[in-house]
Amino acid sequence: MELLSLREMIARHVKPGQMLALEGFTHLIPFAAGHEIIRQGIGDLHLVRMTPDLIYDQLIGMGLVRELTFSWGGNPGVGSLHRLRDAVEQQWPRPLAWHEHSHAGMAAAYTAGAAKLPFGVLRGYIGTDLPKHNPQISHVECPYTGEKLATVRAVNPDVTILHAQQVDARGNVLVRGILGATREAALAAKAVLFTVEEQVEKLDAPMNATVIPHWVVSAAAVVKGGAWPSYAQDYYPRDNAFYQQWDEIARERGSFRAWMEHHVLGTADHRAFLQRIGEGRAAS
Amino acid sequence: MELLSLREMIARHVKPGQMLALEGFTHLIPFAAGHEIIRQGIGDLHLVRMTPDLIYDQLIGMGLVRELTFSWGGNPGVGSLHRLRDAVEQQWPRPLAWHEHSHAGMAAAYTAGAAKLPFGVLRGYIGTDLPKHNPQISHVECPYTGEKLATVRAVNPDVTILHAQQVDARGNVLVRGILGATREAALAAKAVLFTVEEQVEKLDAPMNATVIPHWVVSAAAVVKGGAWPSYAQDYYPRDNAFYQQWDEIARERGSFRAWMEHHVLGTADHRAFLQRIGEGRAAS
Amino acid sequence: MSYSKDEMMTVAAARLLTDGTTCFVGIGLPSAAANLARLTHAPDTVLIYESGTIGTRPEVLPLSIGDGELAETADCIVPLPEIFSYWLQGGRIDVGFLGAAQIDRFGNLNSTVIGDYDHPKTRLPGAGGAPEIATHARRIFIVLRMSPRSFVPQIAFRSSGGFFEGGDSRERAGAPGAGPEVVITDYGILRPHPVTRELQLSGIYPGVDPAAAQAACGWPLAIAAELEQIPAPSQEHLDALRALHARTDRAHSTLHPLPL
Amino acid sequence: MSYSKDEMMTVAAARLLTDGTTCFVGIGLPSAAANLARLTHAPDTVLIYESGTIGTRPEVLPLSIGDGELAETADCIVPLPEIFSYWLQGGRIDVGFLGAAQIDRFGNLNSTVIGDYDHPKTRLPGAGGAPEIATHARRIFIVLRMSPRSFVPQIAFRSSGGFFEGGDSRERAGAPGAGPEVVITDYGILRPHPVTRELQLSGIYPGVDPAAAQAACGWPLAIAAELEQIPAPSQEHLDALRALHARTDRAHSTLHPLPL
Repeated sequence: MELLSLREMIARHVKPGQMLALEGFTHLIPFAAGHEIIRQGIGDLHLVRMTPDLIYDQLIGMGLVRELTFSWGGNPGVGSLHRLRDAVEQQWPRPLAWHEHSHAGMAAAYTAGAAKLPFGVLRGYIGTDLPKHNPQISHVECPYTGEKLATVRAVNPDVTILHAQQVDARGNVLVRGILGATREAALAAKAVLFTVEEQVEKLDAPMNATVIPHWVVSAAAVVKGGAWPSYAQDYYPRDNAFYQQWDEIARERGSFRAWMEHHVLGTADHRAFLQRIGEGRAAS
Repeated sequence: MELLSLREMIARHVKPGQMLALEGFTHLIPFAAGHEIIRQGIGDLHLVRMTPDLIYDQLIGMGLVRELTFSWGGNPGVGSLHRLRDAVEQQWPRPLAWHEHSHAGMAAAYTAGAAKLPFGVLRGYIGTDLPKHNPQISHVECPYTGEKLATVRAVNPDVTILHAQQVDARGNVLVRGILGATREAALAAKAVLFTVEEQVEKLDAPMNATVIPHWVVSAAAVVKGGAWPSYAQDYYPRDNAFYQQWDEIARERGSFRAWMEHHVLGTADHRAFLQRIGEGRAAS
Repeated sequence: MSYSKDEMMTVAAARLLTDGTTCFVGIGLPSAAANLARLTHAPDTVLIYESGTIGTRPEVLPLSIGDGELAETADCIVPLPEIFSYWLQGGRIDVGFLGAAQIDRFGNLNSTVIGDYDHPKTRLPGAGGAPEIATHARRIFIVLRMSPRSFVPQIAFRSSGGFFEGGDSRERAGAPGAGPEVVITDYGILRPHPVTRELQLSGIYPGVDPAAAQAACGWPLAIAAELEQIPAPSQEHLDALRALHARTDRAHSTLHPLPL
Repeated sequence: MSYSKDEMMTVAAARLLTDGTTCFVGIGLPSAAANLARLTHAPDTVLIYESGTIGTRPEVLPLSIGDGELAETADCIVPLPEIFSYWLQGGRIDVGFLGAAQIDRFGNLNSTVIGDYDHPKTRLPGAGGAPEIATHARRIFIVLRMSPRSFVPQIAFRSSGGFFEGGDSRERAGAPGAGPEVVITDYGILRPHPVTRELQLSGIYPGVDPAAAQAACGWPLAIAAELEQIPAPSQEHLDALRALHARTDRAHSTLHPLPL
């Protein structure tokens, strides 16, 4: 593990054309890292996430995404991801290839990836149209019972990027609260990057806490508030109001571009981004 | 979940001929529950455990076991399980059928059982003789890569019995420390029984602690010291000295029977058992 | 006592949950109904959200399926892959509560696309947890407002299976759960015919004309031999639901300080 | 300075571990060697025990693979199935440290039976974690005292694979790891011939006659072209090992109060 600035971590480890997973199920979504990818304009990406959420809406809308593997592509509790829809429906700003799973299928694909098995097994996709459209879904016969079960091809990202609460002096990372498929996405990847709320001498980790040991972490960067508008348990809550505002911001291409230019491309780092959000809120 | 005395819990839920798993990897082995099965003479059992340990040596030596599914049958750090050996080598006190796995295979069998899949997949048993002797091991071909992988048939015990630290007023159970395959064994089973160190109003459980929710627990019994001579993290340490003594006790049929009659059959419950152990120690 | 169509629908859904039920909940109306049941007549309802929170007791409705409130009030939190393997596929869910964009007469759901899959007119969020919830939960409750655009003769895409092509086609496909038991709409309740498995209007809300329900359905909606008159929401349920929504609106419109 | 054969063997094994190595450790000599390395020249050795403890730093050697000491000093604890799937099969282990009852000339191990499997003369504990450690760890170190009964021409049962039938038969079988790199004995060190993969005596301890090693081996043991003269244990290693064993003996013979 090496501790870097976010800019350097992204520049050194994320390359055009890679398969990237920025995971975190509603919780601990690595927004700051996604924004830094946008600032550096790293494109032609194959993005993987169970729930693309706002951060992938932004990456897609900025034209950095070639392919998307996912299982639910909405704005949670609000509605559509308008930039994702525009890419799928109108190929704007570029065509998007997509590979669609159910949550159970995606979870099995990450789990197989973490275990370095070429496929995962589930009793899934029964009576659905998804297997017709996704060749990563197939079937296998149980050698004991003869039952036909669904399989999914393993997902092994080039780089998985996660956000977490703490990193300690040796580089161990603590993740607390809702985990989603973060551990599986981390262990399935060739390289694992973390943004964290803070560096501490010793993790605030009781026995059986979820800790990613330092020797599986490629690099980490301290980015306070790095999951905002998603949240970090015990640090700050989910900004549900922003998720609702995003519906309006992203609905039109023009308002989306203007917002991105002002808030992301127009700021040097995540602190400046948050300050700009704050300015907007103070003005309204 | 209903809270019962250990005697009543075993009498009500454990029946002759069942497939039972008393799990706990070195840690939290439910010795008191095993002794109660011996006191009640519930036999013809198919026992499942990764590491049979002393408690299965005792059940086997008492003639209560018809079949054994396992992956490592020794006295950890000490040597052989003499009663297990006697059953396999000399069919004493009765013949024993056994189904042998590697740890990775047993873990996959429990995991498949918990997921209610008929089989688990692993890149395992390569170049070993185990598949020749265990028909529960087979192979399957990856539908994407063509790789041949090992499979194990799922294990789904009739009853899984575990020991844990705490149960709360609603029946939720806290497990802290080394988990082994306890959660998988619990979720694979048709019924789950717990012995616990104590009942508390509210579990001493930080966020992300390992808690088994009350509605998957069939019954629980408070048995202080119920894992001894195994251990309960934060309550009492493993009695390594007893594990070493067991080698001598179990080596001969006569000394084994005498010890069991005096300590287990000759005591009414686990407290009396521990007192008798204490008397023996005071006398020596 | 007046109440809205959504209130009637939410209370009708909540009333179907008996105490002690283990319930796999999606966001929106299902979450409102399940929490209403827990806060009123069924306090020991076990709520499971796909984010991995088991036994949650939120004070306000979550906006997302992974709000911190769910983690803080849960009996335990498990990794998401485990929710789907050990808990859902593991056969531990009594009731799966689903919504969708479209439903057909056999309770199959579409939440994926309107139009052609590869070149959709409208791309919807997708299936998420629904396909395997629909397969494995012992019983399926569906909550959906009725209109000819949502209750359609033919869904564009089958995101999750109900009774497939009807009759015993679901059982023959090997789905372990019993399939859709009830569809709660804003007109009344639909249940499958015991043999054909086609959804029929089996209960109607106070003051609603069954013909209006039929007009709101995109296929010729049959009416069950015995049409239940569903009672209006009780004051207790209405009060609890309104208080829940008020707390929720307050919480979601609170501007939290930025983590600067 | 005098030292026992076991001390020489343990120190020789420990010295092979370089700092920062991720090491999957079994109980007994492997555990002693890996902990000795960690307490001396390789403080950042990452020890993983199959009980699910990752990054443990025990003060005393565990008697069992799941002693509380391992949990208390670990960076994290994961469920046992995960150790074998995500960590071992996941390709995250540099060195797997194995013992056994018997070894053959290709580094295949038997820890299962002496005699016929179904009617064994001696039933041994069995394979445990070894089969998949032997498959997946990048490098395999084997520690075993040498005698004609343990180094045998033909093992009764192959519990875990080394180089199978020799040559490239291991690679052809699809085992990802490189196989046995070294066998540390109480006479010296054996390494596989680069082509035939037959184990050869490649290093010898001070004052040991290679002919004595050959006599202790159940097959005609070849001697490598260059036979390394392995240095005696350093005082630092000996002191650390003796202190570790003394602490361990004290800890394991302590009678703890019964949990009454």
